[in-house]
Amino acid sequence: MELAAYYQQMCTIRRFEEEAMALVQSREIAGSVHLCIGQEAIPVGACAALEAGDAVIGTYRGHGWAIARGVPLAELFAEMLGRASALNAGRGGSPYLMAPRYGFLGENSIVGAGLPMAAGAALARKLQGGRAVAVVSIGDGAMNQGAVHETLNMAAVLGLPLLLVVENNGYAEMTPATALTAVPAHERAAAYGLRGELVDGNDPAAVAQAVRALRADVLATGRPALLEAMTHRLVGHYSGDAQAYRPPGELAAARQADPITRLAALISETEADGTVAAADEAARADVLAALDLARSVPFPDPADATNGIYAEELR
Amino acid sequence: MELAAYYQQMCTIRRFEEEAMALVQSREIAGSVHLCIGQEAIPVGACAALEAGDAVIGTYRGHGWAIARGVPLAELFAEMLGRASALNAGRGGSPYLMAPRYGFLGENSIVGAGLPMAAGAALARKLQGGRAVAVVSIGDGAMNQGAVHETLNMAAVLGLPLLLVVENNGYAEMTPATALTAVPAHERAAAYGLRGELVDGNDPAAVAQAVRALRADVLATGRPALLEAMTHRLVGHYSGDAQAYRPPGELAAARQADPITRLAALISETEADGTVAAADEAARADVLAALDLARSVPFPDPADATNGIYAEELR
Amino acid sequence: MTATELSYIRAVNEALKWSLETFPEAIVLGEDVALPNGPFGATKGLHAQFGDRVIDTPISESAMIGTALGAAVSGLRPVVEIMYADFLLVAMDQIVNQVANTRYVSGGELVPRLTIRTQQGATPGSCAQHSQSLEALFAHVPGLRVGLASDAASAYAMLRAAIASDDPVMLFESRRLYPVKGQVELDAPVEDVGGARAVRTGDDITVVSWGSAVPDVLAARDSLAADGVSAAVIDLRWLSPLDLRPVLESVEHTGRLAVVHEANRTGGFGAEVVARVTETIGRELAVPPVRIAAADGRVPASPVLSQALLPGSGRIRSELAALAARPARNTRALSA
Amino acid sequence: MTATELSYIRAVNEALKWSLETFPEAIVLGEDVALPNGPFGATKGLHAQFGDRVIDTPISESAMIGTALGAAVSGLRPVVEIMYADFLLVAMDQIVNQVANTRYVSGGELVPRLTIRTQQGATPGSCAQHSQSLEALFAHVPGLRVGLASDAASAYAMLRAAIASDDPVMLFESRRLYPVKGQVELDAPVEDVGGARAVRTGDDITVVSWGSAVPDVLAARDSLAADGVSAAVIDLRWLSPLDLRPVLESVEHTGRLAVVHEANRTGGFGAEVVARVTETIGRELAVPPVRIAAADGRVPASPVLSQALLPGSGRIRSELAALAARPARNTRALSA
Ligand SMILES: Cc1ncc(C[n+]2csc(CCOP(=O)(O)OP(=O)(O)O)c2C)c(N)n1
Ligand SMILES: Cc1ncc(C[n+]2csc(CCOP(=O)(O)OP(=O)(O)O)c2C)c(N)n1
Ligand SMILES: [Mg+2]
Ligand SMILES: [Mg+2]
Repeated sequence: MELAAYYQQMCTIRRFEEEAMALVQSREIAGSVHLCIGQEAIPVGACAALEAGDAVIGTYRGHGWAIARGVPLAELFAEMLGRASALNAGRGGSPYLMAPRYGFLGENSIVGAGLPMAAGAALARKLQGGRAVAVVSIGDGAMNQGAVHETLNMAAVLGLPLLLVVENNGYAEMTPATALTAVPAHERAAAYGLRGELVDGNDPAAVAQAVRALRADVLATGRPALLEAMTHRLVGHYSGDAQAYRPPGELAAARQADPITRLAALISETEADGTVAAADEAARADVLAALDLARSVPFPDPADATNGIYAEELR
Repeated sequence: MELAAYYQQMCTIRRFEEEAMALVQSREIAGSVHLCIGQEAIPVGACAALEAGDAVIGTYRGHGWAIARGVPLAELFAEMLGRASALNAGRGGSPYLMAPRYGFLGENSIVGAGLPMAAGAALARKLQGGRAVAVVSIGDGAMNQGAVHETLNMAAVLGLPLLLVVENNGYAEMTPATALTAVPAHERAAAYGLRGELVDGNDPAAVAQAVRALRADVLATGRPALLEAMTHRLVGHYSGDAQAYRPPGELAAARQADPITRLAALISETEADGTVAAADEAARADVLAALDLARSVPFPDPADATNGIYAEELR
Repeated sequence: MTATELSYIRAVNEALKWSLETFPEAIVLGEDVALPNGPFGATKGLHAQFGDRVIDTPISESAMIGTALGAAVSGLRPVVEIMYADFLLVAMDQIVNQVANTRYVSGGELVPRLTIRTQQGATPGSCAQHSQSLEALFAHVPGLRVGLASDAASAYAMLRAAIASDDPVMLFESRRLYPVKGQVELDAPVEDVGGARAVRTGDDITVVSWGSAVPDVLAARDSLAADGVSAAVIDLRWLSPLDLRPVLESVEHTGRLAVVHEANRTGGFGAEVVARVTETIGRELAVPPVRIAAADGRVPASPVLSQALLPGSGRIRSELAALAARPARNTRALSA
Repeated sequence: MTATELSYIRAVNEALKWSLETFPEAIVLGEDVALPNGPFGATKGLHAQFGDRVIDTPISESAMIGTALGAAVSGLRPVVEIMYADFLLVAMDQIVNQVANTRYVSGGELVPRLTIRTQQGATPGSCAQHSQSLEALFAHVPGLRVGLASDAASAYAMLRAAIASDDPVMLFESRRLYPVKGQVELDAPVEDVGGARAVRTGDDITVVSWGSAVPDVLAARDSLAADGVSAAVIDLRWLSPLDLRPVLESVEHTGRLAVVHEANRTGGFGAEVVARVTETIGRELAVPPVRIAAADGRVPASPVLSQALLPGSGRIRSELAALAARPARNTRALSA
């Protein structure tokens, strides 16, 4: 993928997230959302290295992964607006939406809980003899959930084609990662005999390269792998978080490393003037058009609230 | 502690366990028991290095730890016989007995689940300003439970005086450890920034030395530590396990390393003839006397079956 | 169709074998299920016959159930063995927050086609952490199917139904009943998930039960019959979906209801049965319904104590006799 | 005694502060509870005042609850915050297999003197993994105390009672009610754990409720009163220990019972209340009891859908009106 293409996607995610924030503030989205502003390069870089048959699982901070996986913006917006979206008809919402048709098995709003499911997706791909992997993203804080440990060990002994991407944004909610996690994620890989790598999560090309290499390695060796991507959360944990807990200067420094600004600068070095501005504009237009479309999706029928809990409604 | 004293305790545990096995076979003990035959040097060595104020937690394979902690044999037998024992009045039984008066918070029959509780005992000891630690024993297979991971990380970041002893007897029930655990326990310590050591679990003096050193280290540094003790289970996982799954020769080789035979040989090199035989005889006599005593303990009153579930019986 | 005599555990084994033969996408996973042939023998011979489709896992129940879910939504048909129901508790998030939500939230695009088998209940000497009867916790969770077989025939039929189903099904087998033999029709058609069974007809009282309590209820019933009390017995089999029809029909006839389960009383599924019957046909009850269940307590290891706690056929018999003997409310007496 | 106006969440905060002041052995632990002052502000100012006795933990709920247990039996008095009740499910083993057993098995030598606070329920947009009402799962577990406060006064009183108690207590607060203000007597005597409250008297029907559903019930009651229906309302507050006395007294008077809760219907604690009332004074019921609860489903994120699922004051009102209007059974009519 070319830098310009990364840029286009990252901009789209950024604009999407900004619009989502506005929709929460105007109460058009009910409740709160968790934005990936500052972390866009990770899903964009990672998904550039994946194939259609790969399974991807994210967290509640997963809009970027859905977009990078190709889920239409309008469907995402509609789902978040509580409409009868083509994704989950309003059942999932911002933190728990699923789009399997796009190779995105879904978000998960229980910290770390997507990993076991990803191992299962990997097991199926292995038994089906395919050349596909399962990729799951979790946060730095999630590394301390029991299910994560259980799954990494089990995936190692069963030899599953599983790639864990840990997005280390320095915080778990309002507490710094360093206060919660004894050892960084990529160093923990050794505890399972796995390859663990570290990458600059604000550089989409570097992420893509690392994911491509680990994906190949996972398929070649039959062993899972772990990639820790360093990044910053440039906004609150959720839409209502004022971030009073961040030490002075920290956010300003993080903004210096904003992956979008950085990539824009890089592109401007080589590309024609206006390339970046055109991409920005295209992203904005796409997002606004998608939002318009989403707003035209009707609300779900309340009579459907308990439909489809079981395969056959036997009662 | 002198070798002869280790020997005496180890013999006592062995005789106790053999008697327990006979009691299961004669159905005087209801259900099954999990014996530590072959692993006696670990509790004996470890407890020799502990103080009265330390908290000890074991597993369902915990008779040896209870005995090494000084719990009277007769009380243990009585509990296992379902009598109104002074320990738990028949409520705990072989796999889940508790003897806090002896610094033995108890066994636990959920794999790995004693570790969080041990961390709490360590936290209390730390906040109470004492110079005491909490020691918890689990098996090699238990290393793959989520709660174990969560607790090791939490104890590390909170700086708790906790020592985890992993008794690696090569098996989790009927499956070899190597098929289940990607990396040996002592190497996993690094994933939590902890000191992890390996010791010959069939050598009580070595275990005592390692535990003494780690205990001092834990108190000095305020960081937990992990000790993996290599040993063999010389009997089935539980009393009814015929061990058909063990490869030919494996058990015979393990018996060569029987810690009791080994220690007897060592003692015979230096001590007077008959020392070992006298210890054997004393152990046998103690165990039989304790069993006699236990048999005189009455059965619990069925009317007490639901007493003491709450502090005050409000209903 | 010919019936074969099999123990409960052998019936489970046959159902698993049938599943692996019938569904190429079926897999079995759990602790000690492959090479060691299963802690209770449920998976005996399966690894030898089906190889890598039968998988020994680490002692990691959360990973196990989540893996089954991920495999299921990717086209496999996993059957997970959880050694004791008590160990489900280390994997509750995966069962309740993950498995139960998947179909509904995905609008049926992800199909959590998986079966979780476990066994439960107290046996002499089993401790408080290996003795609980936990079905009520799961019957409260929409999205899960929950069943309990009380004999070899049901063990076989219900497990085949569960594995063939597209829903996540939890089956609570009874360790106590594993050795008990019964007639099993191995080549019967595959049932759907759901369906209670009226195992005895009767005119005086209606007794509803499931799982390990059913044999005790049947023993109590036979003993009562000698005293001239005629008890209808309904084996509920499935708590979800709940088939209340035979219960309502029988209660309309007898006017007296008892529900018997091994789980402790408060918050047990017996409360749901009593509530539903009362809401639906409360006016038909001649006397208040009764629940016969374990006392609210932790299960002690000593058999002397656990026997005092658990409902046994003796206690069931005397409580049923009392129910049958209780004078009907004035009003029913008047209307009779 | 003077009352202070406080929001529900501030009442919780005051009770925590009182505990840390009153019991030197009390500690508070949970995610983001110390330096960040708590995800919902329940622990605001506590770390500043009490330092290391207020502890930020990793996202490791099993470790957290087990640590609280170990600390409790070693002499501390821990109060754990679990951010959402849904997350209790990752720590169920520690709660059910460990905490609930400890006192009984140890014969009271180990005292699991700990409190687990959490909050639950659906709010607009909250997803299926952050919306469940799970009290019934824990009310089925002997050894645990379970309470749900429906207003600021109870939030304060019940949390103080819990922390002062020697039993393990689980409190399910209501996120939806956190901002709601009420009068709180900060220096009232510390209550014991247990005790329902008759919050409204009435002659026609008896409505039993708890937690987040109580304000909706009260709104429905006021609206019904305008139509001449007089409903007694009992806030159960504690499911364990269960104080059924005021319920039985009221039902003896009204002959009509409704139970209202936010948790889904099947297997909810409403079934237990209906079962107990029916077993005890079933003959006094003029009409069958009703349960008003969330439909059996997963909680959808879209408010349009979740409103259809959950009991709101509108649905509660119409179901209560129907209950009041239902003709009494012949027989009671006869005996009246
Ligand atoms: C089991 C569980 N515990 C707690 C939470 C509440 N929670 C939601 S996000 C979060 C922080 C997660 O931090 P991290 O894993 O670093 O991911 P990030 O939010 O930074 O992307 C917490 C504690 C949860 N969702 N699930
Ligand atoms: C959570 C849980 N899962 C499964 C079991 C069943 N089980 C009891 S002992 C055991 C094997 C444990 O192996 P290891 O930790 O090596 O200890 P060992 O028995 O060898 O001493 C298993 C799987 C359990 N008790 N708890
Ligand atoms: Mg983070
Ligand atoms: Mg072992």
